[in-house]
Amino acid sequence: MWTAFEAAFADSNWPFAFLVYLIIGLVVARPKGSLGNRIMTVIGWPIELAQSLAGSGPLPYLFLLPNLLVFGVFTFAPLFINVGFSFTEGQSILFEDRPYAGDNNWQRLLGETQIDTGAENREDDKFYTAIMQTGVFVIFQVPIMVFFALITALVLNRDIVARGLWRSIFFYPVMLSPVVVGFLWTLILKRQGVLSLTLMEWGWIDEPIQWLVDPTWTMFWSVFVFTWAHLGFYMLILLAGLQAIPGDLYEAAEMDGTSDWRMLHRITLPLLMPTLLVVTVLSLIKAFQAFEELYAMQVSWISVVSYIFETAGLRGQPTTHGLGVAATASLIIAGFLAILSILQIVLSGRSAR
Amino acid sequence: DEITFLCYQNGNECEVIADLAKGFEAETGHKVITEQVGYEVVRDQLENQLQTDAAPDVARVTNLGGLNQYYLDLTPYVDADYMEAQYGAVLPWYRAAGGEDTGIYGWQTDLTVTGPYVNVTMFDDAGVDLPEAGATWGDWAAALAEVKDTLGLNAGLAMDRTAHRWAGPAFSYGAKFFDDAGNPILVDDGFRDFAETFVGWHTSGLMPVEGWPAGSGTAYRNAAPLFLSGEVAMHMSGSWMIGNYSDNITDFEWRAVTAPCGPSGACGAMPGGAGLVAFESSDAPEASAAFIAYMAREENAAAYAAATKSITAHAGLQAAGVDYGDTNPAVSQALSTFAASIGQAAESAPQAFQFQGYSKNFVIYGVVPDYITKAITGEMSLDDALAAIDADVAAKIAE
Amino acid sequence: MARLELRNVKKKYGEVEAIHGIDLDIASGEFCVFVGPSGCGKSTLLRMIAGLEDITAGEIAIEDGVVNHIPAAKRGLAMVFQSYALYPHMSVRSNLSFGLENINMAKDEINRRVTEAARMLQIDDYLDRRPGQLSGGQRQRVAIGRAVVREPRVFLFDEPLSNLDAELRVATRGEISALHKRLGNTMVYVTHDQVEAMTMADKIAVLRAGRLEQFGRPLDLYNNPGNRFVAGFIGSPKMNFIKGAIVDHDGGIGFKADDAPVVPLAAGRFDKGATPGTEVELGIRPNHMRLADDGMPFDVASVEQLGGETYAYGKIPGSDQATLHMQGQVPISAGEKLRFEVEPAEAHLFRLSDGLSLRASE
Amino acid sequence: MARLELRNVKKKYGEVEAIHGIDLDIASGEFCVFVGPSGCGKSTLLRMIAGLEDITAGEIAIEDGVVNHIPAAKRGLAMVFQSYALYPHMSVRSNLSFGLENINMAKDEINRRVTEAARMLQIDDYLDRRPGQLSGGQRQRVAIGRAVVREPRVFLFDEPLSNLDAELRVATRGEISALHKRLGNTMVYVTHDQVEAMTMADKIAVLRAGRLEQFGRPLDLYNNPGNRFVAGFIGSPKMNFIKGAIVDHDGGIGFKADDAPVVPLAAGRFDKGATPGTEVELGIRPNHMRLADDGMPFDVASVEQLGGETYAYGKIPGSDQATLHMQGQVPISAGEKLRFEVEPAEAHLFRLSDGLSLRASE
Amino acid sequence: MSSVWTFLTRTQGRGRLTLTDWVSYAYLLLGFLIILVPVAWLGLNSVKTAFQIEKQDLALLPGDFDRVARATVNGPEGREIFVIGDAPDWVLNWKDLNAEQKAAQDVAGYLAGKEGRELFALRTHLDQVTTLARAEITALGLPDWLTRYSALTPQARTAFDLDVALAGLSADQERLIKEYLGVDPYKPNRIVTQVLVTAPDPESGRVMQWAVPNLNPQSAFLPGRAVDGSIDGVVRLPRDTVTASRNIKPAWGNFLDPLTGQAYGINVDFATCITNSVLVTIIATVITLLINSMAGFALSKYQFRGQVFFLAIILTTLMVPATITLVGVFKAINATGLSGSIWGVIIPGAATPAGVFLLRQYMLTIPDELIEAARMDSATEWSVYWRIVLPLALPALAALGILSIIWRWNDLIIPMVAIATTKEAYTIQLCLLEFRGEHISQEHYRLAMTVVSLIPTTLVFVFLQKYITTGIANTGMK
Ligand SMILES: Nc1ncnc2c1ncn2[C@@H]1O[C@H](COP(=O)(O)OP(=O)(O)OP(=O)(O)O)[C@@H](O)[C@H]1O
Ligand SMILES: Nc1ncnc2c1ncn2[C@@H]1O[C@H](COP(=O)(O)OP(=O)(O)OP(=O)(O)O)[C@@H](O)[C@H]1O
Ligand SMILES: [Mg+2]
Ligand SMILES: [Mg+2]
Repeated sequence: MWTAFEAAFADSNWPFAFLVYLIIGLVVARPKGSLGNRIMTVIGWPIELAQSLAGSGPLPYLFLLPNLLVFGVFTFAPLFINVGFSFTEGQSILFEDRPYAGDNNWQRLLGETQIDTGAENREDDKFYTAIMQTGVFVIFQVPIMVFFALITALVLNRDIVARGLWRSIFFYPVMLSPVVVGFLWTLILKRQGVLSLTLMEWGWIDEPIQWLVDPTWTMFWSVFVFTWAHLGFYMLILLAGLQAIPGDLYEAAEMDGTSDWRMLHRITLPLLMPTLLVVTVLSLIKAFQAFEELYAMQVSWISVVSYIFETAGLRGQPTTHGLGVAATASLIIAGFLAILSILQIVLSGRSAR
Repeated sequence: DEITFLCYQNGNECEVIADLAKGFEAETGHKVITEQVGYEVVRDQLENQLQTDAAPDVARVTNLGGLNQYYLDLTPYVDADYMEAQYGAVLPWYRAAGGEDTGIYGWQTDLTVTGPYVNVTMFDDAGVDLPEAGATWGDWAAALAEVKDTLGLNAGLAMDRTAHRWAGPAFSYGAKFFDDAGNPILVDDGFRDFAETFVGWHTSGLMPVEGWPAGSGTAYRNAAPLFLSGEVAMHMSGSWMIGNYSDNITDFEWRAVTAPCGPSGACGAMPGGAGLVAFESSDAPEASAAFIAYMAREENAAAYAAATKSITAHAGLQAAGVDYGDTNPAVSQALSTFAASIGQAAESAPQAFQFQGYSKNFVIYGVVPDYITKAITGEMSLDDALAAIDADVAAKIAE
Repeated sequence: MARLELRNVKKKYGEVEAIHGIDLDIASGEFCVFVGPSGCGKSTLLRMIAGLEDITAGEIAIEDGVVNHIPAAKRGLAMVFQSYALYPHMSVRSNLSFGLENINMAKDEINRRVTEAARMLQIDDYLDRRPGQLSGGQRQRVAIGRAVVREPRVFLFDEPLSNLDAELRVATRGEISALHKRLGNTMVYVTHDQVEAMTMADKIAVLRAGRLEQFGRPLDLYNNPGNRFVAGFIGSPKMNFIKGAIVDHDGGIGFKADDAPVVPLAAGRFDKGATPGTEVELGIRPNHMRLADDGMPFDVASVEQLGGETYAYGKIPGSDQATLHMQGQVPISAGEKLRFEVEPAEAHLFRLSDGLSLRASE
Repeated sequence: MARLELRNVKKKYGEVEAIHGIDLDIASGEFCVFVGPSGCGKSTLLRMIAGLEDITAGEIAIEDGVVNHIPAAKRGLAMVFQSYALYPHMSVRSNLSFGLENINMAKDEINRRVTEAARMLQIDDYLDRRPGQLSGGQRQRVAIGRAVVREPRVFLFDEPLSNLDAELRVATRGEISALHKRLGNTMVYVTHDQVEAMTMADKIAVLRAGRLEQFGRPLDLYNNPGNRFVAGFIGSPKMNFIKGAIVDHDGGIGFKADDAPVVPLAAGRFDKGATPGTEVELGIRPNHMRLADDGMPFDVASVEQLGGETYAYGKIPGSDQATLHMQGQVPISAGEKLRFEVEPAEAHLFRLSDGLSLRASE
Repeated sequence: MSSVWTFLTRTQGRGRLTLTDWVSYAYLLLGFLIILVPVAWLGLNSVKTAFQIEKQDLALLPGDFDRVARATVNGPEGREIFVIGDAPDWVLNWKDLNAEQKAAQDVAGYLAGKEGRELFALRTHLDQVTTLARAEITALGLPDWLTRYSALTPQARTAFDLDVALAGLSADQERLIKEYLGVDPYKPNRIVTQVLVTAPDPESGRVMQWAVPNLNPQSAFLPGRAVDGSIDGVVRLPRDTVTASRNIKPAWGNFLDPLTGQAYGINVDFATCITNSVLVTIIATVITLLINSMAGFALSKYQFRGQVFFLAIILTTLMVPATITLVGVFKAINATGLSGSIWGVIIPGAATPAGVFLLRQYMLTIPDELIEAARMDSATEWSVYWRIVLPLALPALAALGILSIIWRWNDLIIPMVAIATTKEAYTIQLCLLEFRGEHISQEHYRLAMTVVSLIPTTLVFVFLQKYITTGIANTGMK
């Protein structure tokens, strides 16, 4: 057990640094009271100290600091590191071993010809294919999922028996890990899986269909499985949106003699619009990052994230300039997503007005 | 000193080495810490590790030539004459390209060779005779097609999705892969010939769709499940599967057969195998070298081969034979078949041997499956695919 | 402009009976206010009339037609909700026209009605705004406008003023009264604010716990409350209730609490139930009590000087929480002992056992 | 028990000046109430005293020590918040002791103070309950208790009753007054309810838009408002203001609005600014107007019968929104034309130009 | 058409089950099936034997068909294939037995009753040939290169003369040793298990027992061999005339073996994976709650320069997640020395933008007056944070805690980036993936472990479902 512990943490010196921090806290803060008291006092010594030295001015920054540190190092720095990688070349991840490359990586990723050999560049095709296929995926997946999430939310917002139970059932797939989702559906969709065999049993098809191999089917099932796995989440948000619509509006509309159809499209949908917008943007972003489920399912197309994964050599074989090319690709995608989210802010700002 | 040893295994190799290492520890007082990982880690991650400082001291690797730049030259630490005498045939695999390198870099734990397994029960049930040794791929394809049709199978032949399995037959069709100067000449007539045949096998349904076409990029796909579950009559795999198959197949009779030959008469099979190497970055070079030398001794090599049921690279042992103990006769037979294949390939397709030591072979491995798959699925025409292979390899090698 | 009749209307939520059987007859053109403490069933009753709740038992008739099974939209009623329930995503104009469009009314007619209602309610200037851009009072008017354009037979209001601040409330109260005068429609108005009830209603229905306690003109309720509950509920400051018993007095009857002097009671004012010996509560409004040297004792606990009036709070025999109301700034202070007498003509008697008023019916 | 002094205190939020320079001197032990319309700066002022807002300019002194730069925790004040701000996750006992623990007071002393405060406020029985399990009034008492245990020099209250329903409000109002009597602390109390102000305060500070309008005893403010704003703000129903001018009348002065008869004004009541020809507003409270056959005309627009009193709203010369207040049920109705006269002793005059009262200082 | 819309629109219906309701319920039921059937199928499959799974057996319940032995014997007579109808279970399952179980069987006694081709087949199958032959070689003093001969290549074999070495042996002895050596005509014999089915003989119509390789559902015919040997060779049995019986036997070993480290051919230790995942989940959740609530507190309860900027940063991170900037994340984890240990999984995921946002939104609803009251009560800002705000934000903390548990437990990308090279640090999701790329299928273990990995989240779900759903509905993010 203990060795497993040790192995899991390897010989990282982070815990040690943390220990030092706590010991200083123990000395500085001299905790007393209940255990909880003591722990929190020991943890918070820098803030207490800062307040007694400098008043409450710097405190908000101190409260933000740990979170921002982690954000900074693991979310923002990577963005800039990517920039760094995209302008240097070589296989090493150490910057000192990576010579400046100008726009070479951009060439490698997007150029018509190979800058190293002058031959035709294939990388741009791959990247382009990944983007196109992801695009196709997104174009089908997002509207379909939003549509079904909406329908499900509308149904679940009705006065039905055991509403809570239904709600949890539809939400359940969200709890499953992408790996499990992938395995689950592979089990069903593989060539000799239940689906093919059952359909054959029923005589609907003559021979098993390669659900995950056949290019059209694989896209269909990618969309299906991804929708399956995430629908519950968006359904829930929409449900919250629906419930935020005041009930007396419906009563007023009822008094106004509104037909059910008009109720949906003149009252419910317009009022749900802001939520729908949020849901659409969130699911767009999610769909653009689709990777884990698809990876676990071994679908036969490459999404942008798996393109980055593969090109970078994080999975699969490292190649000489892979890191730089992948970093360049991810910058392009990140830029695109940023535009998307700005668009959302603008749009939702407008609808709020 | 403490040596960290990164190991992957197909069967029980790591355990056997760890067992043998106890003798080494007792003898020298060094300590060997075995870190067992999946093959993918060794294949994909080790190089990353070597670039950072997270690398092990010793590892069992398969990309023998590719990692040459990181190897520790053992010459100063080991009995070079002994190594040359017993392992001379494989030592060049570890060396840098160009033929000037004379270093000794590792101990070949085992030789592997690609080759097919057949489901004899199926042949029996279909009433089709197994083609004799020396039969061509054409003969096999015909026989398999007959089995497939008679028994109503989905496919006859499955091949792991990797260029390594693919290369053997390609050599037998006369593909060269690279010229004497070490430059790739990937797509030549032989290569094209086999690629056409191979794509044809898919179009005719001889090979299953869940094999090559189901993968993308360089992804490896193991075809063993297809064979195990009785969906195909032949599995183009390699000698490392013997142990697994002998343990796991209970409901049909299987047999390893010698590599089929090509139209040119060459009977290509990709030799290969794994080796223990030490890395320059090691803090304990001496201990690491000593460990490798210890393992390379005849008695340890023999024990290793017997325990792992693998083909030894030790020349002396090859000649005298290894006592595989109470191994059942079917396993012994398979071992002998594959051992024979190695010899046969060395004779009729020597390129295969050199290719194994070719430092850029991983580049080629990375490119072939991707484009051939595209040709199979119809995403690209075969001509385009072959052109793309050439271009890509050229590009990658240029880097 | 329709008569509204409730016949033994009941409502059950599951096992809970919220309305216990109410009979009510609201004449055409009347402004009827439902009051009662929170949870007494005012909203429920209104919503049943509107058709938003099923009727468990009994009948609701509008202009003699039973509407129990007619859906809300077809009853020809309009409702103004507490929160107005304006459609936030539609302009004021669309809010007004939405209901008319639903019944496929001709464009021209819709425009005519909307324009007219808007002019009447002085919201013409905001027709293109969204409800979010209007003040509380303006929203209130839009909500009313939405009801007006439908030219309903009956208007229903559910606490329409409770979201407004005090000042606006007073103003809007006046507007609704004025609207009623102008349109002459039957209106049913729910509130729990009794000032609203007193000032707006033609008739007030006092509800308690799902039962109708009294139904009548506001001043009738004030002057002749049918029972102790109504007496306590209507009128501010609240009526004082003094426990005691009826005694013979001066040939007539009187009221005596503990050791206080007997309070003579106006003869003929009470019915035959008011016989000596009956345990009763004397109800007297604070402003019907006068300081007098030989009256009942009043122990002042605290005094509130509001400038224009003075309140004294304290104990009297038979009641621990008595209030005395005086005009102007009366210089009394806590701890003083006052004496007061009751205006006999304004005294009420309630039987202690069931709270019913002993007042003779006129 | 400390004197509290504000010297030209100002507060700016960014560019906006919320408090324009206020001087105030609250004597030790005084109960001072801040009133004023919403947004006038009552809370801001209180929070500046408490130390929860920075002071932009001027000085705040407690017991002669300037506290401008002393943090809230160290000023020795205690504050009772509008919503009580009880810590909902702590027992009543912990709520009381939290502040004492923070200053590392000894356990025994904490216990002593908590027990004492709890006894005084009659919350001993609830010490182990959570605030959520208490009624509104009990919570109120805990909030006060939390202030009491700290034995502060000054108590600050920010609209502590506004969350209570009307009935409880009246009761708690009494309790706070009683507490003040018992402890004798200096208290500063913010409210916008003028009944509260009138009934509780020793002194009232009337604020408007960040300025102090008047500071004095409640009845002084009622009887002698310094300006039109105070006059209109204090007193309910609101004072009527009639536009007109001062005229010579009967050797003294009188007030004339439009074509109405002259209203004679009490001699000596007004200062020398009250010269004939001055444009003024006459201020008269609705309850200081009597129906009289030869008085000013009153066009009744609407009538509210509350049972115990009757309000008539309508027009008089010089005012479109006049209110007439009558005791009892007066049978008048909308459209009637009444006449009324003013009690001269109760009339106020405000200069039209600046709203200042023309009343002679006593 | 209108009824379809009716069903989509009505929100709060009253009473009466309308057509709309029926359609709603039908929709829900369909959703229920689509969601739960795959999960149930996973569960059912996880207790099937490796064999059953390899055979793509679609039966709902775990267990195998009744089996029968089919023998192939090579000899001078050529190749003979026949069925041994009466082989006991232990013989059929010989390969699956462990050494102890094998030793417990009276092999010699069993073989004593056999003779001829059955004996040859069975003694090979029961691993007797090797033992007996080696004993014989020693007993007869034959050359010891015989023990190595079988694995030699044909070229190497030419160095040895077999005929000379075996001269003078009896026919039986020679057969035994040649079987051991695998030389012609005594190629190795085999016994394999086949499915025992009952079907009418297509020719005679006589119902009898057959041995077929598998019940391939896709082919119209199954190649059968008569169990009683009455018919030579293969008979094509029409698929739909064949009936087979099966025994039900859940393979709990699928679960037990990997967890106790006894699973064969797995190179990850599931017990470790689970420990790691539990550690990661707990530690990361604690850290997440602490630092996210601190940030939420600062952003909701203070006014300070740059507040909007920081909030914007957090919202941006929501939009451009680490998934995209993998390369940089990889580098960052490496540079901070976190890679290769579970810290590399714990720390980078600790600052969740959604968490900060959720807590901030919740803390905004905590009245400022409480905090001011605490300040008046001389509390320091840190104690305001943890004594007032933290306890009051408990519902939000609980929601985030649960979400964090789920995120961490299910996370795949960060572990892939951070610890792919260190197997000791693998989290459960990585371990599940690790099953791929092995040379043989260990599908049964993977299925079972997948089910195990589901258990915590499912439990969390079942018991805390309400908090999760409200938590998510309130933040609107994942
Ligand atoms: N949907 C419901 N289910 C169960 N009981 C209900 C429901 N709606 C109302 N009630 C109960 O019916 C009674 C009457 O409620 P109603 O809303 O009519 O009261 P109200 O007089 O309008 O009160 P308020 O002045 O607070 O609005 C209450 O006791 C309430 O609890
Ligand atoms: N943080 C702030 N930033 C800018 N302006 C503020 C702020 N707080 C208050 N104000 C402004 O200062 C003025 C005084 O506000 P304050 O809260 O003191 O009013 P108040 O008298 O307490 O009103 P109420 O009776 O509504 O509580 C108002 O105009 C308000 O808009
Ligand atoms: Mg109500
Ligand atoms: Mg305020």
